[in-house]
Amino acid sequence: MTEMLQVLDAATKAQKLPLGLTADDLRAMYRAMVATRAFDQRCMNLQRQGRIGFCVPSIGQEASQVGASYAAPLEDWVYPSYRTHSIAILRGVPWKTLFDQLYGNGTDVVKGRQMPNHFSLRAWNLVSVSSPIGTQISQAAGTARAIQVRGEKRVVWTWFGDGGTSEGEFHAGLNFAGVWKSPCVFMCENNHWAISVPCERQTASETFAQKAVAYGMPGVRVDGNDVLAVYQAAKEARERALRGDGPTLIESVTFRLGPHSSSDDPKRYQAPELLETWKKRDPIARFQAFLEKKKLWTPAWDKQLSDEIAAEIGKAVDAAEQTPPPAVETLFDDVYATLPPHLVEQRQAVLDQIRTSGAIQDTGGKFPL
Amino acid sequence: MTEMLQVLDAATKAQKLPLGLTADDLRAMYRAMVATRAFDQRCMNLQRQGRIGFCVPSIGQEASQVGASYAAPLEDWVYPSYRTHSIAILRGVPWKTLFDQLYGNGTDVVKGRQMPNHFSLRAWNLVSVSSPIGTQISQAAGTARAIQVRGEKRVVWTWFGDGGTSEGEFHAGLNFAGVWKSPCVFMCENNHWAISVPCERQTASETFAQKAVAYGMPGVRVDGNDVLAVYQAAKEARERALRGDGPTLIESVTFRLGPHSSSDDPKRYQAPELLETWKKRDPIARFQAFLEKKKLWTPAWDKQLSDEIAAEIGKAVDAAEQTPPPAVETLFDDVYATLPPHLVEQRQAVLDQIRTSGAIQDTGGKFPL
Amino acid sequence: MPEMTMLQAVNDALHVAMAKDDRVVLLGEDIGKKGGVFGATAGLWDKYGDLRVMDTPLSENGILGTAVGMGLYGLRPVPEIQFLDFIYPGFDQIVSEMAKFRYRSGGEYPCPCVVRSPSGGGIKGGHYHSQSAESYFIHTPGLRVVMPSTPRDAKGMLLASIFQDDPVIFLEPKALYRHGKQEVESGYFEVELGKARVVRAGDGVTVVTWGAMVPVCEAAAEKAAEKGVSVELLDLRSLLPWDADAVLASVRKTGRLVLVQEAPRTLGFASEIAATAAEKAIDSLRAPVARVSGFDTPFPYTLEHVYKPDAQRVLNAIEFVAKYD
Amino acid sequence: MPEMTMLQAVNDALHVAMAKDDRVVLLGEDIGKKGGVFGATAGLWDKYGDLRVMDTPLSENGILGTAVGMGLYGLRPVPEIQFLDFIYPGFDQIVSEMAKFRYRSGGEYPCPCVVRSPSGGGIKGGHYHSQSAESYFIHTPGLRVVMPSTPRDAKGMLLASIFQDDPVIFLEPKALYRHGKQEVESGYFEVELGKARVVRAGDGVTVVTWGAMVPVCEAAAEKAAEKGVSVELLDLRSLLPWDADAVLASVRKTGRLVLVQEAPRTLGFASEIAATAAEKAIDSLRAPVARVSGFDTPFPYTLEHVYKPDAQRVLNAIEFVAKYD
Ligand SMILES: Cc1ncc(C[n+]2csc(CCOP(=O)(O)OP(=O)(O)O)c2C)c(N)n1
Ligand SMILES: Cc1ncc(C[n+]2csc(CCOP(=O)(O)OP(=O)(O)O)c2C)c(N)n1
Ligand SMILES: [Mg+2]
Ligand SMILES: [Mg+2]
Repeated sequence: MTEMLQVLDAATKAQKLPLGLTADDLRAMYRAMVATRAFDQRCMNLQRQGRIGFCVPSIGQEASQVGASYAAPLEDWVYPSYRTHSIAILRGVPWKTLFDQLYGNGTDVVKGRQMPNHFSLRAWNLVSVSSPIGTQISQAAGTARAIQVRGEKRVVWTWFGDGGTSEGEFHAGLNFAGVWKSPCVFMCENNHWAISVPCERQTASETFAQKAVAYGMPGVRVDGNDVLAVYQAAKEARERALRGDGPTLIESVTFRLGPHSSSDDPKRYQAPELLETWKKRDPIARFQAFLEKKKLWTPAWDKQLSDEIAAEIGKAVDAAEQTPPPAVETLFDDVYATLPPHLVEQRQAVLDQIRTSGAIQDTGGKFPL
Repeated sequence: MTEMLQVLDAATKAQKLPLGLTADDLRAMYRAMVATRAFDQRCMNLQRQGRIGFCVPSIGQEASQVGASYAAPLEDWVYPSYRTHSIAILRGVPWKTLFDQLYGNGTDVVKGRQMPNHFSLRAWNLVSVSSPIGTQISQAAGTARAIQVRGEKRVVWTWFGDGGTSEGEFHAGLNFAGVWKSPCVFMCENNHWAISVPCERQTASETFAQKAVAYGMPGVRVDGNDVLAVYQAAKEARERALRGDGPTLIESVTFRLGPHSSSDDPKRYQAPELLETWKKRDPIARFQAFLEKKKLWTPAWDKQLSDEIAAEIGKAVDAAEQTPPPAVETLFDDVYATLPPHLVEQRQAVLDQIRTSGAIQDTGGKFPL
Repeated sequence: MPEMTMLQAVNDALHVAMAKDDRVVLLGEDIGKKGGVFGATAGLWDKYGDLRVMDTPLSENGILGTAVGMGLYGLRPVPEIQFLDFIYPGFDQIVSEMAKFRYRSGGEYPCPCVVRSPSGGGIKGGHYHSQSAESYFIHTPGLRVVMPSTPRDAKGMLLASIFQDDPVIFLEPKALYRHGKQEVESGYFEVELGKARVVRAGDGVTVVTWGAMVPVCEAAAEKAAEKGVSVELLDLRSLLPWDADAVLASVRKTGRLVLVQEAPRTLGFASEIAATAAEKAIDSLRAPVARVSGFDTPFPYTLEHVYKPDAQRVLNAIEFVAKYD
Repeated sequence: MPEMTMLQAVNDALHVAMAKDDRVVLLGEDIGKKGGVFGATAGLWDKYGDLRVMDTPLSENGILGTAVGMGLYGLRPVPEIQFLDFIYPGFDQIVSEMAKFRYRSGGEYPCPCVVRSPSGGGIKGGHYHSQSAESYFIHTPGLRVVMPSTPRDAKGMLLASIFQDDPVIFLEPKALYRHGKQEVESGYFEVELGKARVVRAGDGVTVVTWGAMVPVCEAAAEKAAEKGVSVELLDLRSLLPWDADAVLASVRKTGRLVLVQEAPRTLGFASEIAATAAEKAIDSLRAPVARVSGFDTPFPYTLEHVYKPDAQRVLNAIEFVAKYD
């Protein structure tokens, strides 16, 4: 049960490009991975400089996310987690849109209402991210059911971590999707940690994939640092779903190479050797070696790519930073479809206070985790 | 995965009494099963006559419950469900105590605060029954953990149905007990129905036992109408727990031969043939045939047993029925360890109203399910 | 116009809604073949089958979570929670998700969903089949909370709830399911959300209530009239947003306010109404604001009739404030 | 006496409790090796190990359900919910089980358990790391709800909570975790539950608040004093049961009442206090009862400072009621 699907090593030795992927496909995957890494590093810097309040890096998990998401065309709905912005990057969301959210400014899609990394990107079929762990899992099952009700052909993907498997949401979501045979792919990224709790204390189950047995669906364990393996597993799961054969649970075995978030320090609970071991399996380096072997990668191209991305990100950060915060009165919008009388009154009271007593001071606060 | 443990048939053919059980053991098990059936039938009659408000029969599940509970000595804690009163009967709870609860009268242990079948029997280590499905499962895991904390040697049993496996409580309880390797036996009675929902629409998992795989614990599927098989599975699970090898999930495959409760009519959703098939597997008849073969059963003894039980039950019903309801002021006790000021005030208001405006009328109401 | 019980009116509303719009889907425990434990969904599974009337596994978390996912995708899910007391395993999906999706997504993801559930006492169901839990939802911005007390309101407000875009907790006072019949329009109609209903006009004492306490208060008002006290009785019907204007207008007229709820006293919805009166109509109040309520204890079994306010208890409060000087 | 922040006081209380009584056990997410995301459990896992300081799987349902099972068996579990906003997946275990076990078992099964959780805003945590959810628990008979606002109260009330027999929701205003230091007795001591604290005596306007709003109100009271308005400021500390006598006594003295809460307005605990005043002190009230509160919207991120009441907003209310005639 503990073996896992791997593709990269064999594909490196093979003659042809793997899995029907073209050179452009492979380069696009690489680009998204590199861009995600650059984004995460930039966000950590911005946070350290006190320019954004918080961030959640995905360093080490780029293959896991990009590999699977490359198998998900734009028409597929995705319920992301707070750590899966690579999917937005892969789907082509403009950098400015992402940084607006991190700054919570006046052009932020979610109007400065959520912490950094809690994107909502309807135009890209990416559902609004929640903080409570696991809530998206049963929702994804519901959307997959709605697709069946409508008789449509698309698939729903939902992302969560090893920790997320312990919530009731996981249990409910997989059970309902199993009974309904809904077109849903459950993407469990086992990055070995739920903040400080190691995955072997999360469950006594030997693998997370085997939890699928409880719901009568296939469970696939895949090397999450092998972008091609994840792509293959995801592609097969999608085909199964479209055939009407129901949902799949994929455990993507990877490792969180960074802290849980900008506020966490893994040194307090993580053995340094473990980190070193996994650094050697860096998914970007592994994919790069493969591409180089296939003559799809050169240092020059890599440099060009990095420069390009850095420039784009730099421009977006500047623009986002200069955008003023949302107007005070937006605080009251979107609670309901239309503003009810009691919110009209509360909004008026704030505006009156500002008129009579001046602007309300922002005294800050620091996020601990 | 779909085979199940059976003992009765082989034991019937064997020379010796099975599983180290003595003739007295076997007769005691039979007695508890017969007594439970008699209790259930009497309760249904009382309900039909409008003498009690509600009841939840366990007809058809006597072997499943008595077999397992015979392996649980009195020092073991049990978290029962509303359908497992056979355990109380087996543990020797006086009939009067049970009927007091059904009547919710002034000598009822729970002071008329819960619906019929929601017993609390601390002296017998039977924990107060809840209505919300599954809540006892994580609690049982907690008690099992407390036993480890204290370094004691006893086991916790928790009972729930096929429907109960779908709640988050099941997921949390088994997961925590698995990680902690706590001495807990999870007894899932698959009686084929969660009210009107058949077990195959409860989950896509082929069996309920296999859900244990998700929690790294053994899952045992047993013929729940074979009292000896259930006893054996339970005994082994208990020994495993005491050895420190952790929890077990037991799926006891049985069938609800009666309605979900006194308010339910299975004809609206159940195929009559299915009921007929299972009636032929009546656990009492099967056990009786075995006992007869072993010369431990005669029609005369059976008659004597039934008469004895009927007489005891009859006396208890009469006594419970004549006991007046709890005093009005008991309404306010036991919300807290001591009565806080606001409840003193509310209690006084009721007593004042009764003094000035007369007794408060009970206008009744009828339970729909 | 046909005469209906509230249960029939709810069932009729569901039939009308499903026929009108195939985005409407139902899900819940035992709502299919059995038609629900009270029969509210009778006949719908036969007509619409498994895809639109879904008997679910036993998980409120799953029912509400999948309903959210359906609503986000554009369906109009109407999940049933078998008894309101069993909603808590799915509470997170209501409080953290359903209620906040529109807001947290900057308006990108509205989450229409009407959670139907039988609420309150009246069936000798003890503790877990009797509670009035509306306060939990009323304190949750983003939700609408509705509780009709007549068959006509039940139908018209259920239809209005299904065909608007905010999530609604639709509480059906089970004590009134078969309490009596009323003429109800056939076919589609709406009763506007957010507006109270004047059950009885008067100028001596304002009594505000909702749900199963409405007939109890009617009886008390009748008795009060016999004793010469004129009661203005308001049935709130919508608890969030609620019709503060109607209540305040009446209080400004009578100067005397009695609030009646079945829920436990502390932070029952009566507290909010009293607070609003103390804030906005203090100068009109000529007597203490009286609350008649369930007690701050769990809901009992044998003593249910003591726990729930009855007409006598309401009458005592009316007389107290009427006489207060 | 050592000086401590509230965070240190909480940590100290846990050290004292665990040393005093080996029935005390802790469980929660990241409370072991990491010592909790705020550090409230620092040093305890090193001292007591896995059996008494349990890092659990990521399930509030499991944390609270197993804590109930431990409490029933005679331990004194102190589960931590990492942020109060994440308590809802385990809400059923609190509302249906913990709160009702003693009652529904006729007193046979008390369920001691102290659920600790950081509550309220102040860390720019957005929506899901900032909410003030005390109302949900205050409306739940059988629970005690406690929210200290000083280091000393935090320690003394946490110890008092652990060593009494009712379940307690112990809310720690995270904005005050490192707000300042106070001298706190070493070793074991208790601060009595159910009693308000007079933060500042006065006779012009009564201000009642709790948790992180206490220092905000202190600042407002200070400014009011400068403007000639004498404020009596009460810190409730215990929200269920709460000290109605203290509040009513003050209101009877001042005739003017301002209630300040961080939670959304509708059915925040201020509503209960206002209702109680309108019921029991109506004749003393010489001005509208003013509520200053969070808004009936979800908790925002960028505009957190607009959402939460600040000293200016409180001051405006104080001045309004002080001048009212
Ligand atoms: C319901 C809930 N409980 C607790 C938290 C606090 N928390 C945030 S992230 C996290 C760990 C998540 O671990 P995992 O699911 O493995 O995802 P990862 O962070 O590793 O991607 C915890 C406990 C939360 N956000 N939601
Ligand atoms: C949380 C919750 N949801 C719904 C119900 C209503 N209900 C009572 S019994 C039942 C079916 C239970 O089925 P199962 O777990 O198989 O146990 P059985 O009744 O067959 O013994 C349901 C849905 C409940 N009691 N609790
Ligand atoms: Mg993880
Ligand atoms: Mg069953």
